Formats: sequence, C-alpha cells, structure tokens
Amino acid sequence: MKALRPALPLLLGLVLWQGAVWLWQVPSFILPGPVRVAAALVDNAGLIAGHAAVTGLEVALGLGLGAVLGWLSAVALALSPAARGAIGPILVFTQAVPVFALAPILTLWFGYGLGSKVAMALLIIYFPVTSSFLDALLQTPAPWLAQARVMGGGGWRQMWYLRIPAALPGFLSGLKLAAVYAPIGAVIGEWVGASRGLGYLMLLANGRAKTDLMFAALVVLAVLAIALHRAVDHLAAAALRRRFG
Amino acid sequence: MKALRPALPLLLGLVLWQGAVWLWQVPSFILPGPVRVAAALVDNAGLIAGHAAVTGLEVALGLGLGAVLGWLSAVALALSPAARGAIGPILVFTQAVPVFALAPILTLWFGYGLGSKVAMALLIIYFPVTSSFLDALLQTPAPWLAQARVMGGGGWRQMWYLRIPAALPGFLSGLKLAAVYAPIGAVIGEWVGASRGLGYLMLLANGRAKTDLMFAALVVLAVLAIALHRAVDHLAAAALRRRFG
Amino acid sequence: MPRAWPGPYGQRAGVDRTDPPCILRPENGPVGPDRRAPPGLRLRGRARVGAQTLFGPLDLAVAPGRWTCLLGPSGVGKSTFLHLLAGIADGISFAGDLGAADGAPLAGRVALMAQADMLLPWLTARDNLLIGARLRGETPDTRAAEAMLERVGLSGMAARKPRALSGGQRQRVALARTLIEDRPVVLLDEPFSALDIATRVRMQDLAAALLRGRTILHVTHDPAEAARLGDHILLLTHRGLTELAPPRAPAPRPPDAPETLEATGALTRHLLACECQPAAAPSAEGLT
Amino acid sequence: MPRAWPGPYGQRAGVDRTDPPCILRPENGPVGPDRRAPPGLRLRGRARVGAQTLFGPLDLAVAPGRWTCLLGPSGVGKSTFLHLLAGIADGISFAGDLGAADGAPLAGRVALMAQADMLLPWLTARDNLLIGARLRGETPDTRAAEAMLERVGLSGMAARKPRALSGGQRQRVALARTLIEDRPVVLLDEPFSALDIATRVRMQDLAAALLRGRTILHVTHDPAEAARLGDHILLLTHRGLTELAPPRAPAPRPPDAPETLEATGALTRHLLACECQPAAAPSAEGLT
Amino acid sequence: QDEMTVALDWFVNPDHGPIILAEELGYFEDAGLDVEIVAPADPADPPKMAAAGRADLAVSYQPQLHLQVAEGVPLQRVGTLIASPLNCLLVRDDGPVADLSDLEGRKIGFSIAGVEEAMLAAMLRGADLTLDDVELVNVNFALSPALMAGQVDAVIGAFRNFELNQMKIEGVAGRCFYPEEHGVPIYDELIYVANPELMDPDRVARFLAATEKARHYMLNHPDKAWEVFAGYAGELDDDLNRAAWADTLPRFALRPAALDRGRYVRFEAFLEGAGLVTGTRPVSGLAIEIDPALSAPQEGAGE
Ligand SMILES: Nc1ncnc2c1ncn2[C@@H]1O[C@H](COP(=O)(O)OP(=O)(O)OP(=O)(O)O)[C@@H](O)[C@H]1O
Ligand SMILES: Nc1ncnc2c1ncn2[C@@H]1O[C@H](COP(=O)(O)OP(=O)(O)OP(=O)(O)O)[C@@H](O)[C@H]1O
Ligand SMILES: [Mg+2]
Ligand SMILES: [Mg+2]
Repeated sequence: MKALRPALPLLLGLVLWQGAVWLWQVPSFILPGPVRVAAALVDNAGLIAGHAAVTGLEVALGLGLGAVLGWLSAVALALSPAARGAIGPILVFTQAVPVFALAPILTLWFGYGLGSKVAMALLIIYFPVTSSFLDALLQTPAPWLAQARVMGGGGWRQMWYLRIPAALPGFLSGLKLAAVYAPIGAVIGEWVGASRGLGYLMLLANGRAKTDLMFAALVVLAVLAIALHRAVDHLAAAALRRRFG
Repeated sequence: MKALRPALPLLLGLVLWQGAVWLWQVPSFILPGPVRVAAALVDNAGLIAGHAAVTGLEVALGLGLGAVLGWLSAVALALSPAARGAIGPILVFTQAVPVFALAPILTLWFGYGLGSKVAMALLIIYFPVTSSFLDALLQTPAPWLAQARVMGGGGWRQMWYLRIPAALPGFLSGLKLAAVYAPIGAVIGEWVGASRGLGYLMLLANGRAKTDLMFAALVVLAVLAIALHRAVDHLAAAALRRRFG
Repeated sequence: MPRAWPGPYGQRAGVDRTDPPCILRPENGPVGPDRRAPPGLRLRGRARVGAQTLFGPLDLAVAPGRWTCLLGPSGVGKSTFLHLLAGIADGISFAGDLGAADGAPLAGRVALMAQADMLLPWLTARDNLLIGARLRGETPDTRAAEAMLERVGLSGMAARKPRALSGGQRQRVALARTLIEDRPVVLLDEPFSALDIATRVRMQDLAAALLRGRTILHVTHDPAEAARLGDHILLLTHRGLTELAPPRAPAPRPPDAPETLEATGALTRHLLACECQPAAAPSAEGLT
Repeated sequence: MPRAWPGPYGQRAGVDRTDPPCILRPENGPVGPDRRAPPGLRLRGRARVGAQTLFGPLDLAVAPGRWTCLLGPSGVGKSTFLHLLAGIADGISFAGDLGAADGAPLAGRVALMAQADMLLPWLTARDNLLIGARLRGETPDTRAAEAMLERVGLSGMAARKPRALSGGQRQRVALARTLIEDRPVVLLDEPFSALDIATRVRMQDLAAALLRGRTILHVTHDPAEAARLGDHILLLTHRGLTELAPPRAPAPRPPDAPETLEATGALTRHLLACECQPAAAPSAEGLT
Repeated sequence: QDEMTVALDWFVNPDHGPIILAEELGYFEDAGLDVEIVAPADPADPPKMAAAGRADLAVSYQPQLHLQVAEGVPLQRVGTLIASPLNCLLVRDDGPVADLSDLEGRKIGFSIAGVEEAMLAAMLRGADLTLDDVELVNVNFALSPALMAGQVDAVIGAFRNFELNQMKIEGVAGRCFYPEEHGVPIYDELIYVANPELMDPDRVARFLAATEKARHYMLNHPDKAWEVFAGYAGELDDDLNRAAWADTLPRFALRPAALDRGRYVRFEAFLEGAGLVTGTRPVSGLAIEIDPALSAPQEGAGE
C-alpha cells in the first residue's frame, strides 16, 4: 500500500482521464484515451524525448534565473518604498500582458534563439517569487524589527540578517508556485518563435490534427511539471526543517 | 510632490515605453509609441470601453469565484493528506497545460457560452490562492496545534478556529497574486470562443496587425490590472491590520 | 474516592490523606474509572531527544485530587514532564509508563497552561478564553468567560487583543483560559511568573479555590508559591526526584503565616544548596 | 563624572553618590557629552494609546551609572517605560520629555532585554548573541559569545536553536545577548523571571558584575531581586511613582544577608499593601 | 425556425462576407434557420467542434481537411466559401528576394498550421532548392511584423487579401509568390465542414442556399454589401477590412454547394507526395455535394 502512494495521483489521473473519455464520450480527436496516447508516446519516443530535453533545459534555466531575479527584485523592492510604488505596477502590468503582444517585441530584441524564450519564461516564473517573497519581507514581526533597531542595525544589514531569513517561508512558497508555472513559461516561450521543444511539438501536432501526439507531448510535460513541483516541494520542506534544527 | 506619487508609476511606464521606442528604434507595427496609442485609444474609445466592460465583469467574476474556490480547495486539501497526494499533482498539471490543448475540451463540455470562458479564467486565477493558502495552512505553528490538541479540538473545528485564521496572511498573499493573474485569466478565457472582451479585441487587432489598437486595448487592460492589484492590496492590508486590532 | 494510590505518600507523615472534596464527580458515576473524577498521574521512564537523554529513569507520581508543586533548576525537564503528560511532547521519545493512575486515557481530562502564553493573536481576550469550547464544539459561554476575566482582574479588557495587553495581563488571560477549561487534571507551567506579588497572591488564591479537589501538577520557581499551594512538593534535579515536606496547614496557606514563611525559607535554602549543574550520570533511583 | 544630575537623589540619605567606576569611558573623551559614559535617563510626560491614557503625567529619573529597579503592579506601564526609552514604543503616543540626561540622543547607547525573549528562531544560541554585532557591521566575536554563554551556564548549548532550549535557558540566552551588547545604558524587563532561585542568584551576580557602572533600569516583580540589586528602587502604581529605600549596603547584596531579607520583607509588605487597581484619576505628581 | 450553430475559422472578417450578409439580410431567417455564429480564436478548434457535434457547421481550410480526415476525424466538406487559394509566400518588395531562387540560405517565417512546410517545399522545388537550403522559423502570430521588421526574409502562410494590405497600410510594399503558380495544386481556401453522421443535410442545404443568395447580393451591390458587413460589429469598419473586402470579393464561391472533385483528388495526392498523409482517400470520404432534392421532402426539424 505504502509503495503505491506515489503512483496514486498517476493512477487517479489515468482513471479520471479514461473516465472522462467514456462518460462524456469525448471523441478521440479532442481527447484521445490513455491507451492511444501511450501508443503515440511509444511510437514517437525519440522525437518527444528530443523536444522534451529542450523544454527541460528552458525550464531549468527559467526557474533558476527566475528564483535569483525574483529574490533580488523582492529584496530591492522591500528596501525602497519608492521603488515599490514605481516598479510594482509595472511588474503587475507585465503579468497582465498577453503573450502575443509581447512576443514580437521580445523576438525583436532577443532574436529567435534561446534568449527570447528564456525571457518569456522568466517573465512568467519570476513574478510569483517576487510577489510572495516581497509580501513576506514586508511582514517581518514588528518586535524583531524593534529589537534590531535598538541594537542599531538598519538598512541592508537588517535586511540580510533579519528580514530575509524571517521571510524564508514566503520565498519558498513563491518558489513552489514558480515551479508550477515554469513548464508553461517554457511552453509559452516556445510559442514566441521556436523550432524545438514540447510546446512547439504540441502546436505542430495540433496543426496537423495529430491529437494523440499532442497529448503524448502533454503527458511528458505533465510529468516534467509534477516532478519539478515535487522536487521543489521537498527542497522547501527540507530547508524549513533545517532552519529550526 | 505628494500628489504626484500615484502618477509616478504611470509616468515611469510612459518614459520607459517611449524610451524603448526611441532607443531601439522599435518599428511602430511592433510597438507604437505612446502618442499613437493614445490617438488609437481616443479614436476607438467607445469600442474599447464596450469590450473593457465585458472583461471587467469576467475579471470580477473570476476573482470572486477563484478566491472562493481556492479557499475551499485549500481547506479540503489541508484536511486530507490523501487528497493532497492525489489531487495536488493534478492541480499542478492543469497549470502546465497550454490553452490550445485545453480549450477544445472545455468548449466541448461547456459550449461556446460564458461557461467555458469562466472555467478557463478560473483555472488560472484559482491556483495561486489554493497554493499559497494551502502552504500556510500546513504551517500552523506547532505549539498552537499542541495546545488545541490538549483542549480536545480536532478535525474541521481545529481547521476553522485555528488553522484558517492562522493562515490568513498566506491566503491574502495568494489573493494578491490572483488579482494580478485575473486579467490575463479573463483574456485567456476569451480565447475560448468569445467575440467580446479586451482579449478578443487584442487578438483581433493583432491578427490584423492593427498594433496601435492592440496596444490601446492593452493600456486599458493594464489600468484595470493595476487598479485591481492596488485595491486587493489595500483590502489585504486592512484585513491584516484589523486582525491584530 | 477509595482507590489504591500507588505511591509513597501514604507512608509520609504530615500529608493530608483525606479524600479531596470531589466537586466534579457526577451523582451516579459509571462503573470503571470515572472520567470526571480527578485521577492520579504517573510517569515512569526516561525521555530522549535524538540520542541525547533529557532525563534518566524517573518515577513521578502525582496524587489524585491534590496539588503537587514541582520545583527544579532551569532546563532539568519540568516542562517536558508536563508536555509528556499532556500528550504533546513532539520530538521527545519517551520509553516507559505514562498516564492516569486509573488506567483510562488522559486525553480530554487535562488542561495545560504552558510556559509561553499561547494566546491566539487574532482573538480578543474573551475569545481566547472560549477557544477551548469552540474547538470541542460546545456552546461558548461568553458570560462565564467575562466573569472569569473579571476574576483574574481583567474586567474591561475582554475585547482587547493580546498585543494590547501587558506581559502579566497576557499570563492572566492564559490562566483564565486554563481555569475555564474545567478539567479534572490541570498542569500549570510557571503560571504566575510574570505577575507582581500582590496580583500573584490573588491569582494563587483564585486558582486554589477554583481547582480545589482536582489533580494539579504545578511547575514553579517560586519557593513561596510552593509553600503556599503545595499539598506535595517535588524537587527535580539532574540527580533525580526528591519529595520535600510541605507545611502542615492545609493549602492555600496565608503568604505571611509563620509556617509558610518558614517553609519558604527551608525550600529556598534547599534549592540554593542543591546540585544544579547537570550530573555526569543521572542517579538510577528516581525517588529518594 | 561631575555632571549635574537633575533628580531628588542627592537629597536622600542612604544613597551612595560616589561616582561609579566608569569602566567604559575612553581615555580622552571628546568635549560635550561623552557617548561612552553612562548618562542618566529622564522621562517626563504622559503616554497614550489612541484615546486611552496608559500613564498619567509622570516624572521618572534614572541616575547615571546606577542600578535602578522598577517595581509595580502588572499592566501599570513598566514595559512601556522601557520601550519609550529604547525608542521602540510603536503605537504609543508620548507627550513630554524623554531621553538621556546629557542631552545627546540615546540611540546607539541602549541595550534592551525585552519581556519576551525575542530570540531569532533560525539562529543558534551563539548566533543569537552575535546578531547585534552583525546588524551593526562589527566583526562578530564568536569566542566572546561562547564565553558569555558559558557564564550564563549554557556551555555546550551554543549550537542549539531556541526551540531546543527550555524557557529558562532561552531567557539566559537573551540575557547573554544583552550583556554582550556592551552599552552604557541597559534596560532589563523581568530578566530573571523564568529562572530557578539558584540560577537566578548566579545570573544576578553576573549581571551586577558585568553591568557595574552603567545606567541600569531594571523592571522586576521580585522584591528580593530589587533588594539585592537596586541602588535605587522605584515603585510605579496607578497613582504615580514612589521611591523606596534600598538597603544601605552596596549592591549586589548577598541574598541571605539580614539587611537584604529585611528590605525584601519591607518591599513585599509595601507591594501587597499598595493600591494596585487602576485609580480613577492618576495622581498629578509623579515623585512623592 | 431550426437552430444551427456555425463556427467560423477565426474572428469575423471579410472572408466571412456571405455568412454575415445572409444573417444581416435575413436570408437565414427566410430559409427557416436560426443561425448562431461563433467566432473562436484558434482555427484548429472549429473543425473539432463540428466533428464532435458542438457545431453543426464549421468554416475550415481544405488542406487541413485532408490531414484531419487522414487522422480519422469524422469530417466532410459540404460547401465552399472561398474557392481559390489565399495562402502565399510573402516577401518585401524592396527586399533581397526577387525570385524564389533568392531564398537560398534565407529565413522564412511561418505560423504553425500544418501544410505550410509542404507547400514551401513544392515551391522551392521549382527553384531547385529544398527545405534544407532555407531556415524555417515559427513566428506564430506575427507574420507581417516579422517580415516588415526584417527578422525574416519571407513568410509562408500569409493571406494575399490581408497581409499584403496590412503592409501597404504600414507603408511597406509586399509581393506575393502564389503557390498555385509554383507547383501547388489549386485548392479551396475556405470550406464548410460537418460531421456526416450528425449533420442534417436539409439544414445544410438551406444554409448554403442562403449564403449563395448573399454571395449574389454582394456581386450585385458591392458597396451596399460592404456597408451591411461593416455594420455587423463595431470593430469591422476600418481601412484594412475595406481593402481586404475588395480583394476578397472575386474569390467567394459563386456556387457554395458545388463540388470540384478534381481539386480534392489532386490535393490528396499532393499531400501524400509530401509525406503528410499516408495513402489516399477517395473524394467521397473527403467531400460531398449536398443534394437538396434528397432530403427536402423529409421532416426538416429532425432530431
Ligand atoms: N495597544 C494598546 N492598546 C491599549 N492598551 C494597551 C496597548 N498596549 C498596551 N496597553 C496597556 O498598557 C498598559 C501598560 O502595559 P505594559 O506592558 O507597559 O505593562 P507592564 O507594567 O509592563 O505590565 P507587566 O508587569 O504585566 O508586564 C497595560 O495596561 C496594557 O493593557
Ligand atoms: N529538541 C531538543 N533537543 C535537545 N534538547 C532539548 C530539546 N528540547 C528540549 N531540550 C532540553 O531538554 C531539557 C528540558 O527542557 P524543559 O523545557 O523541560 O526544561 P524546564 O525544566 O522546563 O526548564 P525551565 O525551568 O528553564 O523552563 C533542557 O535542557 C533543554 O535544553
Ligand atoms: Mg520550563
Ligand atoms: Mg511588562
């Protein structure tokens, strides 16, 4: 039973999937059943693996850069209320812009290479980190801040030694969210002009009416997303456990 | 100076925008300058206003429903580790699916009406609330839980009287994120068989390379997004202030 | 409550062994252990955190329906004792016997006032008092809560949140919350430590009156407090558990009665003299 | 330190007015107030939270380089006093004079040991001691921190996080952190309240030795503590501020010296007798 | 009134002239139809909805139909909306590409749809080039901007009635290479598709008849027709649509129900040759001609 636990969500997902297909009689050109998709997955294993590797790289890059940039921005914004007032709304704005509006600008600046894709993915991944972390940075318990004030620590030292460690749970919470958004970030990045990656493959398959290939790629993307989420979850839990040793 | 403060981000945004147009010589069919967009905004004021009203309604609906559903899901998931294990990954998966894969399924189930659009928007808005709130619900300080155990409270009462109020900051943090995603959620919802709303207008303008109209609609969307974010921010701050009265 | 109490108390002189007035016993109790009658407590064994021994093999017995004070140097394990009895010693591995002397589970019969006040910051003082009832799904009695707040000297502060209370006021809210719980077993961890003497005496009297007849285990650092309240006084050191003689007068004793003052002095001398640094190897025998 | 001290102390008999040994004064002090010499403290005015008066017009003067104990009923405003002096009384509106008697700002010259331990949960005991130095950008002296931990009886616990410490151990870490701050003015808010008698006496001795010559304002509920340590003893009640006579012997006095015990008794009686319920209208005169 | 849901291929634009006019002029009503016009954002969506029965009729593209039928999607062409190719290979008039052979080593943008690569390969073959001699870039939604900005040297998948006009409005002249002049068989750009199992031929016949009537109205009253069309929705009345309207007008099928079997035979063979479909299907599996006489007498209200 215990050994089955990690497979449970997978099983449940398959059951839901097959159930939906049966129950609502979803035609296979909209949502093929698991068996058909598995067949497509096997048939196109090499193709999908190649594209998955590209997307995997983008996800890793995007998440890593996103975490670092998000961390930096949140700290910078927490240090300066003026920056918060001026840049905050611009950040919010970047999240509300549909990709097709930004894509031509990004490709114009970064070209069609990895750059524009990573930029696009970053734009999506980086925000939850910034937002959650900033939120936590602005909520350091007042008594600690008071104590630090008596001790004579201000500015960036207070930030480094007090507010940042106190906000760790918020940062991790944002990182977990970012891990969820990282795959779609990469896929949307590929949307912006790519000739590789799972997002590209899915678009292609969709255009060619090869729904089973599209869902095979989607399954791989899902596995990537869930594995990533779980990994970040475990890392976050470990970090929290360690801190109160 | 003080009176200028709320206008600062706007000003900064305009300066950045115009600066980008000048500096990189961005052609106007990719990114028109503020003046051209302002002209388009004025010329199409009635048209844009009509579509903005639709999107505004969707955003309000989506955010309201998303907050409620997110709250409910987080509580349900926090109550049951089994559900967390099984449903958590499926939720993560839904966030990694590109819209073109999901849209046909949603239209098949909900038809071309409001239903599929709201479902799509919800899927995007609801997740950050669930994720942040769940995270906070799972981090109730252990001593409080111990005290509650001695008092004999378990299950949903402990949830209601202890864990939910203790997790309020996490919920609010998620709500703030959701407010940021609500406009794009609505815009993506409009992808699914809509002929109304700012998202539709932008897609249409984009498909026909009417870049200035697209950016005029985008500006309105940005204003909507930033106003919403600010409103939710203030509400959240007020809620946190009230609780420690 | 004619039940055999397994402990050394019967043999000691000076201990009042009459049955406590069992205000909590229902008219017609069921057969078997009566869940409302205050049981004795027993803790026999050793506790560890990871590889580190917190306390060696000890045998603690708390008399049913009596007030037992537990004294001891800082860090010797007094709070851990209470946590173990309350069933909330997370992260502590305990090997041995533990629980109510009547054999029934303790859960649901214990109230704990922890060393930190543990007030919920978003609730008013009144609602902090009612949280127990709410958690158990009982109808919260606002009137009783306000009366209890008045008894701990906080009338008019019922609507304040903990942040707007002083340290001593918060401690009194926590005390009130413990008292309103109305449990047969009450564990108190330094319940009066943040109070000035006058308030402390009043709170001691209040607790003594309201908890009369219940099984109390009361951790304190104040010898005068132990001398006032204790039916039994236990001293826990790194060498083990010792029982000290309380004054003969029934508790609560007047704070300025010669007997109380004398016992306070004796306890103080004992505490100052006792070996308070961790011993290399804890003594094997628990009770001396 | 030949500076005019505006206060009633000079007129009172039995107060040692010799200059304190000014261990902190640099060889060649600058002209003007010496930032390292312990200044006197003054607080004259009234404090409010919203529309509510926390304490009426009061005039508190703390002698430079002396140890002043502040006693008073729970909730009377003692902690608020300390917070005002430390400049961290957020949400309190104070109308009046406040600060060092030498006129220079107090900021940077004060160490505060608050009523709650305020340890950072993610830092080890050692790092909690060093946080002040780190916050100020000084080189943290690990060796000094460990030595200080040893002096408060926590050798071997330097690497523990606060969660793995008992209440009294945490209080001692907080004390050590205050002591290592090395400031001319030290504000202590019930610093020994969670300690057993033996440890308490040791910690009192340690604090007295290390803080000798500095300006100390020490809030306590323990008359014995005030009798041991106080050069001056102030009693704050809802009616105002009163000065009580300390024993004549220089502090710290032995806990069991007859004079100390007598003063303890006198203070206790005073505290038990004093009007501890909030007065309808606070008395206008601060010092009686 | 029989209800009918028609899914357009994309948002409403001049390509949909006859449908919009039939609706606006009341021809559907006259035919006893209550038509709901649905306009999705993704052109891949409508055929699926028609196949699934969510829409009675969908506007799609002939090349896509071949791919979908090959993948087993239950669809058939039942009518024609635009009876000529619109797709073209678009270059800047002032650009370096004067002739197809100039494409060697250049970047060609495309928007993923499915058959663009095959068409491009056929066109390049005439210039003795292969797909390996050019660099293909997916520029997704931004065909003409990518070309105008010089990010690519040509784009395939542009519509001659739109992208050319767009570029003209932006002040950049463009030039089209027409696939049908470079080795790609002529095909119907926009067709009506339906699920043969689920459709009601009678309604479809009435629908097609109504649009045929609208088509002839456009032929007879081009200016009035534009006004009617532009009045359908606020966002339609602009310079681009006006220019596109004029360019599209001659391309609408005059006989929407009529089927040219040869086009389907040739294009199926073309796609097989390009390797996009395996084997060929008979025309009867791809397209039918609705014969109103067959279904008219039966009860029309059907299901
Ligand atoms: N935000 C607030 N609103 C209203 N009253 C407040 C607020 N904060 C503190 N008080 C009141 O101010 C008074 C003084 O509090 P303070 O903490 O200074 O007391 P104290 O003398 O230190 O008491 P203790 O000995 O219990 O620690 C208390 O009666 C408290 O209830
Ligand atoms: N997680 C832990 N890891 C290691 N040691 C621990 C841990 N938790 C508690 N201890 C140790 O257990 C001992 C007993 O702690 P406890 O809180 O029971 O002491 P106490 O008798 O209540 O002391 P005090 O009078 O100071 O409150 C202490 O020495 C403490 O350092
Ligand atoms: Mg303890
Ligand atoms: Mg206080």
